[in-house]
Amino acid sequence: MAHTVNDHTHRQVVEFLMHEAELLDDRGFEEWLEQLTEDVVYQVPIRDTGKKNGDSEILRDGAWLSENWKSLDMRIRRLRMPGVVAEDPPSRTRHFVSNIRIVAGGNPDTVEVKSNLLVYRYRGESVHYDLFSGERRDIIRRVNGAWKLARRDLWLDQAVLASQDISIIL
Amino acid sequence: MAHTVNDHTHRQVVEFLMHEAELLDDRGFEEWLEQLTEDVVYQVPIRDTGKKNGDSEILRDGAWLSENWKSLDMRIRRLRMPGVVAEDPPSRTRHFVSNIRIVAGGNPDTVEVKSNLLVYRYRGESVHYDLFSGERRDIIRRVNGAWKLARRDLWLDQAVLASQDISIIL
Amino acid sequence: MAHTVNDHTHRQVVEFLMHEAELLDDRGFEEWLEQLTEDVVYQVPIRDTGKKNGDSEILRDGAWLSENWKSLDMRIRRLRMPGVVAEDPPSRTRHFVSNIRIVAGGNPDTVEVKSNLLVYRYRGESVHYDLFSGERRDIIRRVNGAWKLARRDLWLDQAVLASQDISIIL
Amino acid sequence: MNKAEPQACNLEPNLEEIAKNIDAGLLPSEVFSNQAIFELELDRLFIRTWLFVGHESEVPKPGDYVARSMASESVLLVRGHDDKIRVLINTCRHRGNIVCRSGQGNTKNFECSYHGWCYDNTGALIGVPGIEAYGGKLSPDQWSLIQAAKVEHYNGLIFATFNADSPSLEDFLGETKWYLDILTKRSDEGLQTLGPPHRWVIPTNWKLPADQFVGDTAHFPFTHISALKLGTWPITDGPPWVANISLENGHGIWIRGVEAGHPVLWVRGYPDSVTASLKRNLLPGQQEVLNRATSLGGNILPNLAFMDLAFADEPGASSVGYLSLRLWNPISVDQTEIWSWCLVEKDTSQEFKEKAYKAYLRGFGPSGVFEQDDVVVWSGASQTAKGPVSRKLLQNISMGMNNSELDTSFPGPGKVYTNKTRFLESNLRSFYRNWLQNLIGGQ
Amino acid sequence: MNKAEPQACNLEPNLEEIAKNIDAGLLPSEVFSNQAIFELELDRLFIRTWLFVGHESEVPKPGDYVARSMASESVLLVRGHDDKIRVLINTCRHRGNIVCRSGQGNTKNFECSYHGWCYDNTGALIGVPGIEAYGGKLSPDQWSLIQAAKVEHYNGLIFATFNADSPSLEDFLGETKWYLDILTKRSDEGLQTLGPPHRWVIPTNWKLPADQFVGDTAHFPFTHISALKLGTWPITDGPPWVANISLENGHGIWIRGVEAGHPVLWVRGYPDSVTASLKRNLLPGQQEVLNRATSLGGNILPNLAFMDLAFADEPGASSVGYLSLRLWNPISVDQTEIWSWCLVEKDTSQEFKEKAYKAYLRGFGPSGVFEQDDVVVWSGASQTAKGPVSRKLLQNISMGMNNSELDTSFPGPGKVYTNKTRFLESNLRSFYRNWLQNLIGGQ
Amino acid sequence: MNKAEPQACNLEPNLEEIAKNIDAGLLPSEVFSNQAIFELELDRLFIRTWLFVGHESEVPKPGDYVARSMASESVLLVRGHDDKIRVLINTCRHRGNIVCRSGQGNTKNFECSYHGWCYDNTGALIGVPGIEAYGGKLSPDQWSLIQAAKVEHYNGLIFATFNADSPSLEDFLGETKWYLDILTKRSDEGLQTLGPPHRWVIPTNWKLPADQFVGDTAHFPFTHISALKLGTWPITDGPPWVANISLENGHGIWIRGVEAGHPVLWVRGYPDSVTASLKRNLLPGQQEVLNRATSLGGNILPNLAFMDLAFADEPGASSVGYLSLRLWNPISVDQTEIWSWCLVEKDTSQEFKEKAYKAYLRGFGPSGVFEQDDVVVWSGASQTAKGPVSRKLLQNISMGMNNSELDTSFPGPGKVYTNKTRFLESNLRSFYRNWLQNLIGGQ
Ligand code: FES
Ligand code: FES
Ligand code: FES
Ligand SMILES: [Fe+3]
Ligand SMILES: [Fe+3]
Ligand SMILES: [Fe+3]
Repeated sequence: MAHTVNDHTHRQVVEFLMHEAELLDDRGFEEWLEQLTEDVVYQVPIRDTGKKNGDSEILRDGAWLSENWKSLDMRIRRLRMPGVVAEDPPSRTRHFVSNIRIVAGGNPDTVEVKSNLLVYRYRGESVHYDLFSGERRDIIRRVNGAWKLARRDLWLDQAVLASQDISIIL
Repeated sequence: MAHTVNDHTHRQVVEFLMHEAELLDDRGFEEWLEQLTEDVVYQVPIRDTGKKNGDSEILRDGAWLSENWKSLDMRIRRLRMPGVVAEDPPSRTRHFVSNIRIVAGGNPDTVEVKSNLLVYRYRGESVHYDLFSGERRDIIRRVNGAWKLARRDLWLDQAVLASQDISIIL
Repeated sequence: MAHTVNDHTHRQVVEFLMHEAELLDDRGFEEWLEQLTEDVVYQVPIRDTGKKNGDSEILRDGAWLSENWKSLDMRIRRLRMPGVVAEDPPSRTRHFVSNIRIVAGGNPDTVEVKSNLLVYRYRGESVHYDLFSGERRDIIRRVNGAWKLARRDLWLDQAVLASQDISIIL
Repeated sequence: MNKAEPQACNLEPNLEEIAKNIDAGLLPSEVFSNQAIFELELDRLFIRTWLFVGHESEVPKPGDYVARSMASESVLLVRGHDDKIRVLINTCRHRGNIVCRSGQGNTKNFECSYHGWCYDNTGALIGVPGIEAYGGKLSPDQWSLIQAAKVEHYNGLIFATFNADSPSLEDFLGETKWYLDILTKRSDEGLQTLGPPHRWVIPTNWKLPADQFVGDTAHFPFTHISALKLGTWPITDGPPWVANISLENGHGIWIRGVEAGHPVLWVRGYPDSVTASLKRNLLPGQQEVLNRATSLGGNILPNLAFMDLAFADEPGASSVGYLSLRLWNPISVDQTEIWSWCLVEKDTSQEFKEKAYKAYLRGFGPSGVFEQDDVVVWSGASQTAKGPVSRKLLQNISMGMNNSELDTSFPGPGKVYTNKTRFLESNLRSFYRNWLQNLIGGQ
Repeated sequence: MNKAEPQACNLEPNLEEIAKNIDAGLLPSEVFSNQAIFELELDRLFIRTWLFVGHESEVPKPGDYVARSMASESVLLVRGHDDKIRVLINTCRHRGNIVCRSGQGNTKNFECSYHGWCYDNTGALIGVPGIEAYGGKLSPDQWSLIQAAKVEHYNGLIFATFNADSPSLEDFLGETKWYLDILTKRSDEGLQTLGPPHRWVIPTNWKLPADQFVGDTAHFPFTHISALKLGTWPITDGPPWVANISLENGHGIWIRGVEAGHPVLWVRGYPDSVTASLKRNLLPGQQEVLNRATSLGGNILPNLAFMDLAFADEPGASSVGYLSLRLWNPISVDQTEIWSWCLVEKDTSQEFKEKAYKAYLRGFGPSGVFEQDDVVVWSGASQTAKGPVSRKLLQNISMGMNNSELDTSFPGPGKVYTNKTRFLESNLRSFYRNWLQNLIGGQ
Repeated sequence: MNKAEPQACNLEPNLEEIAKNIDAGLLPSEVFSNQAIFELELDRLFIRTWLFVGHESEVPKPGDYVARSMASESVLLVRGHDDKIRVLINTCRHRGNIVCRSGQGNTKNFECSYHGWCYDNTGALIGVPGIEAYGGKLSPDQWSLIQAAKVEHYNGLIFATFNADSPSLEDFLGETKWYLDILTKRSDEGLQTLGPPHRWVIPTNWKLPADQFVGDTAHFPFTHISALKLGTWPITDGPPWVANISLENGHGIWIRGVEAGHPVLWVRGYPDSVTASLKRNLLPGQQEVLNRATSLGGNILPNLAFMDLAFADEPGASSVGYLSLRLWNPISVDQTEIWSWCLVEKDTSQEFKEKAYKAYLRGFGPSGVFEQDDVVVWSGASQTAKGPVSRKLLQNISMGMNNSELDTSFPGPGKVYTNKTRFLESNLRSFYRNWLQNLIGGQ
């Protein structure tokens, strides 16, 4: 329970996460991309239902998403194209980020931070919505004075996806 | 990402939002009303499903709620009356406020703050519950040393309301 | 709205709650148990649907859970046993803790803290999930320099449980 | 989520027996929960009769469209490039994809996202990628979007029907036109909608809200006891007077107001231009109605309800007159989507409009203090109708059956029921009789 | 949310064939998933027979009421101003609104929120606003709340039925009364409920929990293997003895305990007053049962299950005796709402009561370590019964059919099946035979 | 949550009329929304024919198992201790509990958590606690887990059927084998799955994705217009060529590629070992297909779809060849669970495999930029098919019916339809004709 980072850094990290989530919900995708390092790794692993008690999942070599800067850029460019069937009209998303835990600060310019993520996604004109729940394990790095997301592992809590797709950025 | 308000004000604003949400969930409506400025503006706009990519909504001249102090007071007085069919027995609500972002502090006595809101509402004796998701864009003003809510715009994420009514205060 | 605890304690309390929730979601149950005082009281009261307006619940002499250290230890030992039908494969939980309000700090070693809790629980291989919503009213005590949970009252918002059981720790 | 509620029942309905009961002022509860009756309603009533789809002011310019639902068939209300208003079924003729997923907009063409078939804003199929692949056997004019068989409007209220053999809209409305004139012809400039319609889904069979709007004035002081105390309902002089006016084809109008001779038009706070134009545009009898009704509502069987009233936006403030329209979209036997509009005369001031919109929102929108209470009673009745015992019970709709007079001095058409107690259900009986006639006649 | 699960099947059930299978110790899986069977159960079993609704101690004073559900018909269990207990259907006779939305309370009257009809706490219609509007044709006594045809109690356990032609409650319970006496007459002061009932909804057909409670002692060491290791189950001496006691009308009792001569009453930790009163109030044979049963459970067809047992609140702590009641409320073919109560003798100490309530909560409440495991197996079996192949399979309920003795030396009534293996399903066969008789007989 | 959508319709389907329409290139929308048709599909098609269940490489070692679903019947694909692969229904023969709740693993035995019946990994019942209680009348060999009647594999693709009278898998696949060889025999070492299958549930009738995979090449440039612009689709020379190859038993293959003589094998980026082995293992005609197809897909009626293609993991990166398999698991008339696998040749490099997996994920996994768009059109068409008017419409599947040639010079079996426009629906007609034959023939 020791303070691993000072209050100033702590607040900066929290504000970084809030800002980044806001950009996604406001559809400021290009600016969101600027919050990532060029060598960013973005993974959403599959968690399978194992038998052994104590093992709530077996992470095999699969993923829901396995992205880098180029592939995220590709997805975002697509979101701006006319005729992007999956997102026209676009989803409305709300990223609820809570339980922020800054877990390491060995290098003053690199911070490991975990958070819980609940995403509400609404689309079209029904009364249906999707919820995505999981834990984010991020690495945030200071690049030229600005914090950037260098790595994100999102552990979704579902084994079978309760959504018709992942056409949004989680 | 600059600190737009100092830590002290930051904490005060957060505590204001927490307190205000607690009053709603504890049904302390009259005390909640005291947290508002007399000229409070409280809006819940309608977001419609537009065709154009990049436009996740077209905000036309409609609203789910468009309130001022008097109309909120009217609603609250009603909630206390016997025979208020919609809220007898009363809903239980839980306001989950997260992603607090203090966006401006030009005037030291006025703060703009955004937050994400998830409201869980349970009523009666079924297993059904409602979820409301959206973003709050608040203006908080210091009046005689106490912070008060001067304006709230709640951007709900739904186009068709997934609830039989809005009989609670969101 | 006075600051009832200093920033340092405030942050410690928040981090305590985050850490404790993380232990539950990571299935670090034994370590979680170490976060409790030996005389811990853990209650989840039943809220019933009363007629009187203004009374959103009548808390009678019932509970969903009424636990002490020994009974929690018993539950946790069971979760580790082979053949624990209810949790094999285990649930995946996500504790979303928000709206943290530190309500009293008379005794510097005892803090009362309220928070809102949303628990997402996923199990097996369906697309179904459970949500539990409620308010926690905790008492946290400093024991030999470390904060421990001395009492928790979780006010669930449901009258009829919208889940087939409570086999997890909320 | 699971619902700890009983399910809909599936008994084979005995329509003749229901008819006899209605004649006796009794209504079997199962009409609100029987799945077979719900399916009959879709097949024999909704897709054969006129359904309300929107207001002219929602599609003012060529190319304007709004997405609507006709008995849960998704349709587009479009003003074509020829300035003609059509209702197009939002289903691609090729493989059935949804043609347009936007709630509203302005467009020349609708292009299907599956294989690119392209329809213009009159529904005509104007582009088929790879049309040569059909070897000349595909006539685009046979594969245009399906249109409602007829689309007609009455003073701006647009209705459509899938039934080419239906009577004209004017014949369908019949006597009701006289009353609709009162609501729609007050101004030379006509009405305009304020904002987009509100949409929400409530757990009730569609007939419970419909029968309340057709004539249930009796619930007002009970369901709305708290809302009535808030000081937004205008206070008028004059002896109270309430009527149920049963009209042709199951339609009905109710009036809450005063006896003749105590004019209440002032509560509507109209600007001079409207006060002047309504004198020109309305018959003396119609003006009398406006002068007697603080509120006037009704239901046009099946899916359009309306309420025209004077209401204040805040306690103690002055009241303004507005028209609220309601569309009942049956989703399932126990789910109904509501679409709700607020309309005012175009030539009122911006301030009047804002006041009217707030009065509507706070009173009868989905967050309105009156509306909230109604949903609870509708959903309550819809839920009990599923109970294994309750679904076999007969409800009582005989109020006023043996104690009401026909007010023959009333200037408007229809059977004008009134009585001293002001408790009436005359219109409900007429509504259900006609509703059943549709179900039986459609056999 | 979508469920990645198959749907209920709709095959027309062949009841005669099911009967033959049951006689052969076989049970078609589709009894747990066939929609037509579920509807027959409601019509021919649930609304014709006695259903448990609550315990006398829940409505101690005139005007007290609790909301209950009889086969998903919402009812009110009320003690009227005349001190008589009634069961009123919670459906307004006027237009079907829910009369009372509160879970419990004390009231003189129930006033409907739709049009103000007012019923007193005996269900009598005592107020109809605007009754003059009926012209004298509305007789309030014909429009009172519908009551259950009969409400009777046995030692405080209240049952009701919608069937006026049903046998008396005493006849319905028959042989089971002898065993219920053991649970309900131990104290001169009777039982009291601790807290309100727990309510939760589980994804299972109602018969799976019911058939487990009627006699499935065999699952105990497997489903509950982990819970049994926790040290809360009392340890007794004496050779283990297990029985299935099949009783009239499909009811059944099981006992897990010891052979005669090794008294285990002490595990219940009763105060002296109870130890003394049970000697006075129970027959010697009934006392013998208490002295042999560490736990005793059963099911009264269809909706009441019970378990009377000694259990510790913490590992290693001393055990206390309590009675747990379960009500199965069928919501749909694959959803059941459970209502669960904990009862103890009134004249136990506060400490005993608290200990008993915690023992109940931690063992058999919705968070109980035994209960949790049962829900998993019930929902598992309910889910496989929907599979397109599995729903045509026959389950095996022949355990003990060809190897069990009737224990004729046992002091209680009924067919007392026991065997050396202590594996028995005798009561399940009797339960299903009787269940089917209701479905066939009701034709 | 409520869904503001119409419900499935229940009209009695007229199969003969549907047959006539299909022959005329017309398809009634109700085949996607009619509940009775869905139930026929389960009974007459899915549980009588061969269903895909997985790939050999998923259960490499004795005791390995994965949980699967055959038409929403939960099954286990197990390699027994005898190294034989079986498909066991995951339903305990005793009382129907789910035997194994794990998604995959390795085990000697499956022990039921209800009463401890124990089955070995061949499904044999090897332990019944208290078996003496059956008095010798329970033969364990009659109460083993139910197995699929037949389990066969074709080059590692494992299929199973519940129908003992079905033709052999080889006969069922028929002409399709020639094409499957191309996908499965390129390497001497065979294919391997990368990661576990993706599973997600989409709101569509299962036939909409199936018919797209069987031959709907026409949607590509429209539905996927944005994804095609991203620079991940390989660019090749040569005149474009598209074919629909209709095969026995309703199966079908489509090819998007180039005319003969412009080899495109290089786009798959195979290592030398694969390039060499495919020359040895494939017939010249099969090699020609690989050299002409940048992508090749198909559907094996009913539940297996596949797509074999070259795709880049990033814009502008080099492309790699992989095989994607899709299993359609019908949950309800309007819900389908998708299972999706990515496979590559075992003897490709780790880097190749990672590239292939990313290419799959970003293109055709549940988050893939192509996949996302398809779900929207499938769910759109499934939703309109419920509309009270739309469900009575005829869709048009006549594309190419009157303008396509049989390419008799093509080296592979089946009817190879092609035309200059490259717009074809030949396979859809063959798919639906065969689908209907199953429904009719099964009567
Ligand atoms: S479905 Fe619209 S173009 Fe094919
Ligand atoms: S429904 Fe109860 S008074 Fe009318
Ligand atoms: S259900 Fe499997 S052992 Fe009884
Ligand atoms: Fe009303
Ligand atoms: Fe059990
Ligand atoms: Fe596609």
